[in-house]
Amino acid sequence: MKASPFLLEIAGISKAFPGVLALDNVSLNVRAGTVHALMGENGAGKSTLMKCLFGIYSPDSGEIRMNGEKLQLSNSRSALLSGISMIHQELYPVPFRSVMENLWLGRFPLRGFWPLRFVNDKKMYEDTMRLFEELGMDIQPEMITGRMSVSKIQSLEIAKAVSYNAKVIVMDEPTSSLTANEVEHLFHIIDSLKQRGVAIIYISHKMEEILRISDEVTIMRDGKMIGTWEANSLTTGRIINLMVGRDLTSRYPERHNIPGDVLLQVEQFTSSLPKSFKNVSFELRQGEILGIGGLVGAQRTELVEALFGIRSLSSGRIRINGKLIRIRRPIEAIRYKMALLTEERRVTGIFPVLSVLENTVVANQKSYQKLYGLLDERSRITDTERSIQRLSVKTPSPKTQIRYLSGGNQQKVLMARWLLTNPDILLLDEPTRGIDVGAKFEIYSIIAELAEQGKSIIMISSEMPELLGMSDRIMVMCEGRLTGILDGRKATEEEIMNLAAQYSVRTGGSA
Amino acid sequence: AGCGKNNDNTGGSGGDSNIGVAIYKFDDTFMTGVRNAIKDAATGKATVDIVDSQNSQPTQNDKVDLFISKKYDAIAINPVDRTAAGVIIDKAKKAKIPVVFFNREPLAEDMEKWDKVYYVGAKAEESGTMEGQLLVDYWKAHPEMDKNKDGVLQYIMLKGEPGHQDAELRTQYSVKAIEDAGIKVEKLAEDTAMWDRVKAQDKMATFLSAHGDKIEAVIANNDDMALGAIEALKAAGYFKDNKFLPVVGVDATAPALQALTDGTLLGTVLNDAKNQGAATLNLAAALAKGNTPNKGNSGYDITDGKFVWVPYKKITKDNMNDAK
Amino acid sequence: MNTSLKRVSEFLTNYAIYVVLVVLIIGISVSAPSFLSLSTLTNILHQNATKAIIALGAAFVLITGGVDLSAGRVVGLSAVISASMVQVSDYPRKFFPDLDQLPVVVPVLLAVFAGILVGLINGLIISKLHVPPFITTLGTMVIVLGVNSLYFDMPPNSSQPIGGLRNDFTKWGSGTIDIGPFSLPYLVIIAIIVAVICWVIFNKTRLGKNMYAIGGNVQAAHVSGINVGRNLLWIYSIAGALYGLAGVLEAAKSGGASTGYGNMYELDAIAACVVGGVSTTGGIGTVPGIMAGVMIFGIINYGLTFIGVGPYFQLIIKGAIIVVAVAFDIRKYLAKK
Amino acid sequence: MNTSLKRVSEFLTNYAIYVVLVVLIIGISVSAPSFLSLSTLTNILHQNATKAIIALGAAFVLITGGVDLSAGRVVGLSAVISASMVQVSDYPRKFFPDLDQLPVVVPVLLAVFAGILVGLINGLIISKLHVPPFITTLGTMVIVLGVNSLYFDMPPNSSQPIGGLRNDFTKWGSGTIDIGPFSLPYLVIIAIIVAVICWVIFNKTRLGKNMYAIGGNVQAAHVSGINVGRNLLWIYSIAGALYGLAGVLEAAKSGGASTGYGNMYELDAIAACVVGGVSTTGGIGTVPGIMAGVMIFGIINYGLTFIGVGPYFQLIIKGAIIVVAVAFDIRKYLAKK
Ligand SMILES: Nc1ncnc2c1ncn2[C@@H]1O[C@H](COP(=O)(O)OP(=O)(O)OP(=O)(O)O)[C@@H](O)[C@H]1O
Ligand SMILES: Nc1ncnc2c1ncn2[C@@H]1O[C@H](COP(=O)(O)OP(=O)(O)OP(=O)(O)O)[C@@H](O)[C@H]1O
Ligand SMILES: OC[C@H]1O[C@@H](O)[C@H](O)[C@@H](O)[C@H]1O
Ligand SMILES: [Mg+2]
Ligand SMILES: [Mg+2]
Repeated sequence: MKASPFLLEIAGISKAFPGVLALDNVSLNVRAGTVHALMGENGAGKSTLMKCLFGIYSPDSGEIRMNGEKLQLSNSRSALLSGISMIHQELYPVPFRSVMENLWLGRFPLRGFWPLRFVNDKKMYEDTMRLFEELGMDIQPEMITGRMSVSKIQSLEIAKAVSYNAKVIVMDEPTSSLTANEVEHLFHIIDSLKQRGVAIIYISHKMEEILRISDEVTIMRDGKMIGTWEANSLTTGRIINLMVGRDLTSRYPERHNIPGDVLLQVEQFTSSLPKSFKNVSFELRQGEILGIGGLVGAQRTELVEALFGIRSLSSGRIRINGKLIRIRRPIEAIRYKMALLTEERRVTGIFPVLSVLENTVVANQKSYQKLYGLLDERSRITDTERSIQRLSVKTPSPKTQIRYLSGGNQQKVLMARWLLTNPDILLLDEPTRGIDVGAKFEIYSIIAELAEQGKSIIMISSEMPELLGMSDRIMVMCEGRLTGILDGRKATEEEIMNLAAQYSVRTGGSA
Repeated sequence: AGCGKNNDNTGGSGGDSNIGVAIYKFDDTFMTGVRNAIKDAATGKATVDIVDSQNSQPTQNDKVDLFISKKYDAIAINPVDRTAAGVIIDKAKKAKIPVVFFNREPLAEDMEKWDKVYYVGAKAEESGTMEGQLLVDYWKAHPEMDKNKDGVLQYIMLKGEPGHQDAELRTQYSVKAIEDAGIKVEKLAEDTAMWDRVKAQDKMATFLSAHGDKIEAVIANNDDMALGAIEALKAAGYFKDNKFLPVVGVDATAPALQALTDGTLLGTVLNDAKNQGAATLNLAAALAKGNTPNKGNSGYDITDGKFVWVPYKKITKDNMNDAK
Repeated sequence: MNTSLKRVSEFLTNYAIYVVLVVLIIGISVSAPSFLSLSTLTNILHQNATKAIIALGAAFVLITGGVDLSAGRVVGLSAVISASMVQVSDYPRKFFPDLDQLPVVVPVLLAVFAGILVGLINGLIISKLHVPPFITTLGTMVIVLGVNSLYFDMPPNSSQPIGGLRNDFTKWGSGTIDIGPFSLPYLVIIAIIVAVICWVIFNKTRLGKNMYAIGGNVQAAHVSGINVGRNLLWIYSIAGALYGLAGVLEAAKSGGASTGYGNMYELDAIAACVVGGVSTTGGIGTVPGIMAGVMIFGIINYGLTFIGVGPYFQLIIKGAIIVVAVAFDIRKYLAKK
Repeated sequence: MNTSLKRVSEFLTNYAIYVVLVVLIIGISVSAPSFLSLSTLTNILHQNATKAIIALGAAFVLITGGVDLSAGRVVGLSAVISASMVQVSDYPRKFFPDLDQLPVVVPVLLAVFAGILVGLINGLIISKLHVPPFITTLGTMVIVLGVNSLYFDMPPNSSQPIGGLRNDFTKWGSGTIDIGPFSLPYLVIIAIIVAVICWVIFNKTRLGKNMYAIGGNVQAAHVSGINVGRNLLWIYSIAGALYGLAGVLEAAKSGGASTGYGNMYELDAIAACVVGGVSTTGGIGTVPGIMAGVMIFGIINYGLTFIGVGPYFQLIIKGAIIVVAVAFDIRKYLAKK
């Protein structure tokens, strides 16, 4: 056994799924105490590689070595025991159980002797408190996990991955649901992990993050490894070029939309839930892109979901073109030519076992009804194929179940679904979550194009540059209240942050 | 709650005594007849509370507990498992409530447990025996029934629910009766059709396809299955152009009687619901009043101090009116 | 060479359920060569026509992620209703002694309508009161039995099995169209028509697509503008109609009816669906798969009886085949890991 | 004022199932005041002790997101096994004519062991062959009936109901401990002990928490390093053990056994669980809830018979109560959004 400078060596891994070669002889070497970024377009094979490392998939060939020793990773348990932990791209909490049970799942502290060996709830609670304190997180250990916001759940997953005291921590898009503060907080955690000699494999589509925290960057394309570079030898442009295989001159498209008359008026929206949004009024113009910024808990999601008829209001009015309307269910919203790309892809977005085709056309079914009300299969297929092309969705075929697509590609399918309905008002809740830079640009272009055609867009985003880069106006919320509306072309990150934190005394942490 | 207006299970009135009756299963065709007979007989004598044991002995025991807690004057039980009568007798004895069992005979040693235990009914074996005899009679009168002339009666047996005592006893004793008459038998096939007409029809179609003309008789544990078999036979061309196959059943249900008229069913066995019901009620009513049942107060002969035998009857086209 | 071997193994896993079917047929035929005959085919088809219709009804519900326990009892209800109105006029113990000869279509429609009504109630309870399908249909299953028993117990019938059905009714259950040596039962033709209609609904209509979507992710369906409640109403009603139709046909086939008809058919139907690849968690299932599931059970039942396996061993073998068939079939999904 | 009203309504929705229970008792008592008595209490408890044990077994499986259709047939199997070995020595038709008086514990353990064995097989098929629980347990349900029937049919018994059980056996089913005017059946004590043990397993042990995790999100369980297969083996085996125990107690209670014992109990058990708040999709359920579910069915069954409702109307009322109870109960989840 020769000494190796690397803590972890992934050597020559290949993995095929029906219709795709997801990994083609991929190798990756990671040093202790460093952050190794793994980059690539949606569907490049990043998550698949990490799932092989974590024992979720068994690779067709290749091997994995830790400290020079070959690992037998037949399941996640063996990976965890070998000193590998992972934050999964698709979050995996047990919804109906408490935070602490989720945290210590698979390794509950026990007391007593067999057969009278019980879970030590007290110790579990204390350990949880200690861990959260250490990581500066504000989560109640006994809270039911499924009732928390996505960002809290993501924080929980981070805490969980850290708590294994692993030698290697895989982070597959850990910041996809975090707001700026929380991201900063995660970076602190990563720093201290590095100091402890932990190796971190970091996957993200957020360029800024990569250059800030990583020591080395490995880039993948189409299941193949392109190469590994020192992070400080790279620039955003270079990374994008390596990932996409061509230059991307600008991150945001030129916008030529001219906001016109007021199309939608929201007056005094107040949720029926006590801690949710209150007295929110705003208007949306034809051909306008209205960004919504704010910290987590700002109730932006709830606001647009209420607008779309998913959540109930205690008071408030909606006008379209000045006419008072009521929306109690999504179907009514859709009738007013609205569309909502929801925040939680897995919960309210995809139909996991249905094909990409069905997932794409589901909201547009009516328009395919032909003779005797029967659906026109031809145009369903052409529409799907066109969407796949337009958004460059990577899928073996339109018949593939969507759950087998990479996260980013699922998101593209959802975007395609709503574009097919040809909406006048498009509500987008974190539309580019998990989407690669190249595709982001395409989505921004589509948004800009729609606005130019006179469609109106509301876009919730936790990515400040995206808000600033795309919005005509930016509406900022804090703890359920509207704190200000800024001009998108003039606003600065500071201004947004100030409005977003207007009512919150807390700073930092994942509050 | 309390939709108790529609007490279609209580009957009788005017009587000052209360009798609890537990039927093994309400949707049993024959027991429905007994149930109605009990209700009719109760008029003016007693108030009866008839409950369904849902074909489950534990459920029946629960119902008996209920009767006891309601302090009924007598109970009449149609056991699900005849061997489980012992436990019921123990309960009744402890509560000093006389019991009349009916339709399914408890074991002899259980009957000995207490002097206030009676039985009304038929010997279950008898229904099987008579079924067999119907075929024996036909065999003797119609030599052409032995189609292959081998002197052996090739038959198909359609059984009720496996483990069900009627099914087991009828299966066993029908064949035994044929053999006892000196006729050799050969079982071509035996399968359960769960008392069910549709299932029997399907099974019979299968047997016909497997054994075809070899079949010389069909013995069914009940009429529903016999009628199902007849449907399958009809589809295979039987019962017209002089193509006949003897099929026998048990119960003498209305459609079975019709089939006798039509000449498709050879015979069935009548379990005398009217008299079983009336005798049961009369015995229970006498006991409820604290009397010892006898011919005078019950209208039926009491054998060995605790049995009233209501015999089965063979029914063919000729004596059909006995069953109406 | 190697790849063609792989192809074969891939084929075997992908079509496992059909492979099982073929193996089953071969196995039975070896032990009883006369099994391979036209009459076997006709019999199996005839015996499973109603089962197929019920399984299709059950599949509608299963694909939405629900379950319908009321199926069997609805079959019983519609069997009794239809039979009670199509007795020959001189039958000694008529259900409705004074009822004149109705045109067959009237009782049939009434019976099917009863099925639709139960389905509608199921759908209403599930979509408006949000009671889970299991409990809703458990409730209606019991209620339907109660109602049917009350009806059946009405004098003069007083719970006697209903017999003496008219020929113009029973012919739908036992009649055949003779094509050369082969006689195709009406029942089978009806079942095929129903299956084709279901195939069209599943694959070519909005209702069908919505059904898959609801079963695939009900929240996403709601957000995508599907009126989940209304679709469920339709789906449970269609299922009810199919059970109702099956009940009528069972009565016609057997020439009689009683409340016990259809008892436990829901379990058979669900089992056939699941063996045929319908997922009990919803969103997955095809008409050909369901038909294969029905046929597997049909062949097992017929074949084991045919070769004269005793009823107890039949149970054991049947149980084992079901498990083995699905264990093989499931491998096509596992292979993806 | 307003808030206290809101509190009340909140309380009513949160504890709807218990409220239904109380309303039911009040309703029945009004129409038959003698219902409110010690003997009613004892009877209901006695009648539902075995059902509670079976429901707890079913709950283990349901909470993992599975379903166990074999429950009822396992009850029948263990009832027959135990009864066949505890007959009085002078019984005329002994199952084992030459068997000496075994200590009661031997047949009991054998019968429970048979239950465990079936559970183990279920667990193995589900976790190793990945056959869905519905199909697996449908298969074993049928197989167990077959095996039991073969056993039951062995000469000299030849499918006769088994009777003549020894007193030291039956006393466990019908004996009581008398505390003043109140006699507490052994059965109830056993059921309470079982419920307490289950409560401890559900809430205090690793197995219990894993069970919730597997049902709540099986992927989460996998990636957290839980050996899902091994846990399922344990869970199905425990469930089997409980059905086995219940079967023994049913035999002891009724003083006999036959293969029909336990038929369809799985449906009752699942229904009681679901009415008691166990989710059929897994991850949710509590022991007190399950007990409440069992009691609701127990009270309905007993109460309706007590006030003399005819069996057909009983079915209708029972079905309606189940649906209504759950419709109320479900509101606490709906309120969340
Ligand atoms: N279980 C599976 N079955 C079939 N195909 C799969 C499966 N898992 C992944 N794939 C395919 O493998 C390819 C790589 O997917 P992967 O999830 O690794 O991409 P990714 O690089 O993580 O993308 P993203 O940035 O969008 O998360 C995709 O084409 C995907 O469709
Ligand atoms: N009481 C609750 N019960 C269940 N879920 C809740 C509750 N409160 C909040 N959530 C969940 O939390 C999520 C985020 O909530 P919130 O509206 O507070 O944040 P947001 O500002 O919209 O977040 P983001 O920036 O991620 O879009 C919602 O999607 C919702 O599902
Ligand atoms: O258990 C049901 C069976 O009970 C028998 O006694 C009867 O003869 C059969 O027809 C059938 O009803
Ligand atoms: Mg990924
Ligand atoms: Mg002969």
